[in-house]
Amino acid sequence: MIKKHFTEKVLANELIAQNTYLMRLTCTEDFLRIYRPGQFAHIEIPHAKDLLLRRPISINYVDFEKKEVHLAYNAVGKGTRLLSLVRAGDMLDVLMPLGNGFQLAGDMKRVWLVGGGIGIAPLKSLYCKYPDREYTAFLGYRSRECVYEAHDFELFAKTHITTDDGSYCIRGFCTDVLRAELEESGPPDVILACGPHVFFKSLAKVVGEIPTFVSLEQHMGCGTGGCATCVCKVGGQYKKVCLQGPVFNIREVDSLYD
Amino acid sequence: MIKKHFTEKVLANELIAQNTYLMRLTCTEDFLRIYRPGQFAHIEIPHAKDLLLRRPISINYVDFEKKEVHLAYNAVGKGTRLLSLVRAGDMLDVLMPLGNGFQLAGDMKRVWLVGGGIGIAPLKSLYCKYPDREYTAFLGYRSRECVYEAHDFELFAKTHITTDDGSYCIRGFCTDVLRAELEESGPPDVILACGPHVFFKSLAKVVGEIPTFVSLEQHMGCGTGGCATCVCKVGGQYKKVCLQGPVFNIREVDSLYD
Amino acid sequence: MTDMRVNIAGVELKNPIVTASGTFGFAEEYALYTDLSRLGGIALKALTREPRLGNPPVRIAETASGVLNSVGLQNPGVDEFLRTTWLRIKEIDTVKIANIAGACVEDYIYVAERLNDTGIDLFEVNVSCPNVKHGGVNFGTDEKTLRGVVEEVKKVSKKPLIVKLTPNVTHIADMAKAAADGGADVLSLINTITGMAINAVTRKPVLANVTGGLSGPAVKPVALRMVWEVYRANLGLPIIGMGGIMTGEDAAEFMIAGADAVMVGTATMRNPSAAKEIGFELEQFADKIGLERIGDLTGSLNIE
Amino acid sequence: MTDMRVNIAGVELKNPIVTASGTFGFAEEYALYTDLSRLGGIALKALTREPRLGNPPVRIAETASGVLNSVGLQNPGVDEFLRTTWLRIKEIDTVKIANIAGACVEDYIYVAERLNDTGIDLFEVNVSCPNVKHGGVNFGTDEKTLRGVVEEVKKVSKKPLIVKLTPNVTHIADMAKAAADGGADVLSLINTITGMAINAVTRKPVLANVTGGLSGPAVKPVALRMVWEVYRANLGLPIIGMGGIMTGEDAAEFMIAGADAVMVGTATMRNPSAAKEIGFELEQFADKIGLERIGDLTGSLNIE
Ligand SMILES: Cc1cc2nc3c(=O)[nH]c(=O)nc-3n(C[C@H](O)[C@H](O)[C@H](O)COP(=O)(O)OP(=O)(O)OC[C@H]3O[C@@H](n4cnc5c(N)ncnc54)[C@H](O)[C@@H]3O)c2cc1C
Ligand SMILES: Cc1cc2nc3c(=O)[nH]c(=O)nc-3n(C[C@H](O)[C@H](O)[C@H](O)COP(=O)(O)OP(=O)(O)OC[C@H]3O[C@@H](n4cnc5c(N)ncnc54)[C@H](O)[C@@H]3O)c2cc1C
Ligand SMILES: Cc1cc2nc3c(=O)[nH]c(=O)nc-3n(C[C@H](O)[C@H](O)[C@H](O)COP(=O)(O)O)c2cc1C
Ligand SMILES: Cc1cc2nc3c(=O)[nH]c(=O)nc-3n(C[C@H](O)[C@H](O)[C@H](O)COP(=O)(O)O)c2cc1C
Ligand code: FES
Ligand code: FES
Repeated sequence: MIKKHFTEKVLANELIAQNTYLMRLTCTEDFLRIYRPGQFAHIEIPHAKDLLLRRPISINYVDFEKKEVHLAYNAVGKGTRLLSLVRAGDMLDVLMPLGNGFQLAGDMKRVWLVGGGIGIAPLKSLYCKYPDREYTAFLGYRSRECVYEAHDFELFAKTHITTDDGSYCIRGFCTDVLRAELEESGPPDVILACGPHVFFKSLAKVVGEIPTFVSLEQHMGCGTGGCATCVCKVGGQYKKVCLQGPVFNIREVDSLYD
Repeated sequence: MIKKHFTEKVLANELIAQNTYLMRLTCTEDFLRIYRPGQFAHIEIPHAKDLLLRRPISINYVDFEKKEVHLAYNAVGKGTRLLSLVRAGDMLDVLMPLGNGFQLAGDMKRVWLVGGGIGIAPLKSLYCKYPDREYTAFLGYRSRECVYEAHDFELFAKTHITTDDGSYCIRGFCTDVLRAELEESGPPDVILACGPHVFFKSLAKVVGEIPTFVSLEQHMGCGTGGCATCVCKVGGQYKKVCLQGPVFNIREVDSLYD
Repeated sequence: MTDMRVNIAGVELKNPIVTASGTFGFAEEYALYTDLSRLGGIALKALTREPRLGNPPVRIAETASGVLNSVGLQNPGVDEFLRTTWLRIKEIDTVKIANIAGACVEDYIYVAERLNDTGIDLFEVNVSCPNVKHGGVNFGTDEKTLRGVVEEVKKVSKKPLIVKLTPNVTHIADMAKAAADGGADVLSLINTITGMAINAVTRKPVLANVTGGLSGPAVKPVALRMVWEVYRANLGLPIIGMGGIMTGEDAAEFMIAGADAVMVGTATMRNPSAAKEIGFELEQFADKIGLERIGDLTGSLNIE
Repeated sequence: MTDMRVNIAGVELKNPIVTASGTFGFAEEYALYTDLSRLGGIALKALTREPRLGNPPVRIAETASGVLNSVGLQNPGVDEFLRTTWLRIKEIDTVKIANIAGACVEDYIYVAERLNDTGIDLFEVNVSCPNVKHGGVNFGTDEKTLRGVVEEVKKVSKKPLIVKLTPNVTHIADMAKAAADGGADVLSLINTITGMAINAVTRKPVLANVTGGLSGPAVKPVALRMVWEVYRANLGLPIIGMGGIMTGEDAAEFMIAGADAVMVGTATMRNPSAAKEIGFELEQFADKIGLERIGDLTGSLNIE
């Protein structure tokens, strides 16, 4: 039986940009064997008995040698704010890896990664599993203070950075840069994207026939397929984001085309 | 306006006997001015939002020079177990001092202190306010492992120690020793007592006409007289332990005489 | 700066935060902990015709994010109250609400009449009591009984009448309508939900009374839903919402659901100055979103 | 060693811990996380005659020590279930309970008949659904309607019938009696309490459906009280208790209040192996107090 329910030790939990934290956790061999980029961890908020639900956080990076899982997250509400107070040495109850994740067929060589805000986090993990592709990254941040991990992308991808207010690199939305790049260098084999809903909406208008996969968010209960609360409408059906997602073919996500 | 609602710093929180902790807290001048022995602190359990009620803990000792309040408590349930995890440097939200406390008239010279188990804790505080009396202490513990602060009493009182199982000093109940002492050396001016209900019941049988005051426990809400939940029947009326108590004349406590 | 005043049946409150009956004693207990004049209002502990001993202890139990109580309306009776406590508190500079309870209609009437010519601003009729004349059926769980008691009390009252609804019913909006039909000027809700706690080791109930009333954040979702249901019933009466309010944002949620004012109960047990602080938080919240009048929040739930 | 087996209407459970409907999918999702054969039983997700899309998201909200959900009975329909999922789960070595829902009596009957000749051990009739034929009144909040639907389903059922009561009623014991009169073999309670969550900043409900069902530790005191009220009504039917059970001690409390078995719902959302662990904890608790049979706990509340 593959185990997905672990108690892991926090190795570090640090502020890396405005309100953005990077947490490093130990992980098991079991985890490393089955992990796929785009999967997520479902984390119990420690010591907060009044908060019953776990919090889903995408896996940002996996260090296979050190056996570490990295998570990048924004402290936005009760749970993630408490998470940001966790210290190195504390233990966390985690379900991982969950969800389908991104899958790259062998012939998908030219890969474009498109991320907005905290949605940039899961895209970095592509490289740890598929180091042999030709990556271009389009990263959109709100402003200079919010920029995180941009340099990491530059190490393996041709990286375009935008900020909404122009306080760092290009002013504007990364989907605009993507559109320009499409015209200039032609379509990639695949686009993988993560970000807020409005970001997906503009992406949907641009990608045309290019195979494009998006990682969706939804308020979740169990994370394990049991409660049917985490649905998004995909192909006319309410699909479970935790089990059948979070990654879906953009063209099947109904809410992006109405 | 006298303030009774404080945020105080924990100076120490250490195991001093089996399941028994001693917590030292900072306190204010305001507190020192009005404090009376037998009063209690009403403590918010930190970080536990699911536990809405404060926990009442008697004040064990007040160090007027160092401006410290000491609390001795057993970790018995959810709240006190969490309290035992608090570390030096943490802050606590405390209402204190609450309740009427023990009052010693000037002519009460010979004072007997009778405590059972964790009920011993508040009795030690008599000495910090009334150092000029002639004290005899009757302290009953469950067993050797549970003995705490006995030596402190020995510094200011003639001290009789019993354990239920005889594993330390006299085997038996401290009320039996008290009865013997009564016969031997005659009645004191006043008896002040704290302990479980059965302990008060046997005490009630022994004290006769001696002025005797007991500190009662009751499940509490506000601690400030507002909710009327913390009552015990005293003189046919339900009196508020938090405001009209916790100290009552033993002869008025109805439940000890039925 | 948001105008924090609200008007409840002709009575102006400085702000919408009122302390809930039974959790704030007769107010004087709190003079030490909070500035009473900063409160929108104070609902006093329930008063009955005769003095009431109340239930035996244990009267309180802690549950997950909630509290059970079984005080049982302990109070000195309205006459003794008027002779003593009232004289000490009548000058407090805030709106004063008398919570009226009874075991039969005549009891309610007696208490209302005794309080008619005092400086009490509003009456709150507590209908969560069993009606001894009608087989112990709760006044507040049967439409006809509820309407009846409200009608009778309304006849004699010289003050606007708040009717406090119990949540232990199938259709809260029907009960609200019954109270409105009986002549209620204001509706307040929710009172506590009947619950119980058991000590598995002793196999005994924690409360001597076996069951008690649940309050606190645990009940907030139920309370919000009921306030919204009553608001949507469009009865034209102001609503005072309560149940688990611990923060200014909680208070705002009740107003958005339809409340004109709110009451703060259990929060006071944790923090004696909770009501005042919640008032400040609500004001801050309102300022931040640039509200002109706090009342603009009332019923502003956007359900598309 | 305590004998952990309990008998519910002739069906033997290995232990009293059953997963609650709607929180354990169709069980197969949990094979990865827990040893399904250690469970006393499994209540499957609600099944309806036709496939149901369910409510739009957001479908879940967190409240203080509670959870609101508005799944809306999403399921593939009983026929599709029998063709696919059932084939994969029918060999699971534990008692299997089908939760049956519908919008009219005929819907319930259809589902029951389709499941009659399968290896399903018990039917659980979910009456918390609005009855479309009778103006949307909830099947479970009106005594006559409840009795009616139970009678009709009982007529066609070849399996013992559990009727799952909704807590959104004034008198739970009256509803229990109506179900018993209709022919229920077992009563289970409580389903969720209707509640609501509001985002004060956006002024929108958190759930797309506006209201949802509250579950989790927040409701435990209400659930315990209702189980006890139904137990005291002396209807002679076994009771399955639930509502906020997170630990073995919680389970023991429900049994002490009168339950013969319990269900674990929300706890599974936090910990996928909660039901199994709660079973172990209950066993430990029973061993420690030297119980011969776990059933000896049932109704053992000592109220003097
Ligand atoms: C598959 C997936 C991957 C995610 N990956 C990341 C990531 O890598 N980094 C990151 O910062 N965030 C990520 N999120 C969003 C993150 O889960 C939410 O920000 C977080 O749950 C908010 O919790 P909170 O306690 O701070 O907020 P609260 O407001 O206290 O949350 C209350 C409830 O709402 C839920 N909720 C609130 N906002 C969201 C949301 N946007 N999505 C899902 N549930 C929500 C919470 O889980 C909780 O149940 C991801 C979400 C999903 C579904
Ligand atoms: C005036 C007063 C002074 C006290 N002084 C001391 C002291 O100096 N040292 C000490 O160890 N204990 C003292 N106690 C008892 C102490 O308050 C309880 O042991 C403690 O509240 C238990 O909390 P818990 O979270 O561990 O237990 P839980 O079982 O989690 O408590 C649940 C609820 O029950 C209440 N409760 C449980 N047991 C008691 C009890 N015996 N008395 C009152 N409330 C109870 C809790 O306050 C809480 O509201 C005193 C009690 C009172 C009333
Ligand atoms: C200890 C206590 C005593 C109460 N006494 C009364 C009362 O006398 N009259 C009344 O109408 N409501 C009474 N209530 C109910 C509260 O006024 C309020 O309706 C309920 O607690 C919900 O609000 P909360 O969650 O903010 O406490 C009491 C509640 C508590 C906790
Ligand atoms: C996400 C979710 C879905 C549910 N779906 C159903 C259902 O389909 N049928 C049903 O009878 N009860 C359903 N319930 C109610 C539970 O079975 C149970 O009665 C309730 O949650 C109380 O138990 P708990 O507090 O242990 O969760 C659901 C509850 C939750 C949380
Ligand atoms: S979160 Fe429970 S099914 Fe996805
Ligand atoms: S605890 Fe509230 S009156 Fe004593």
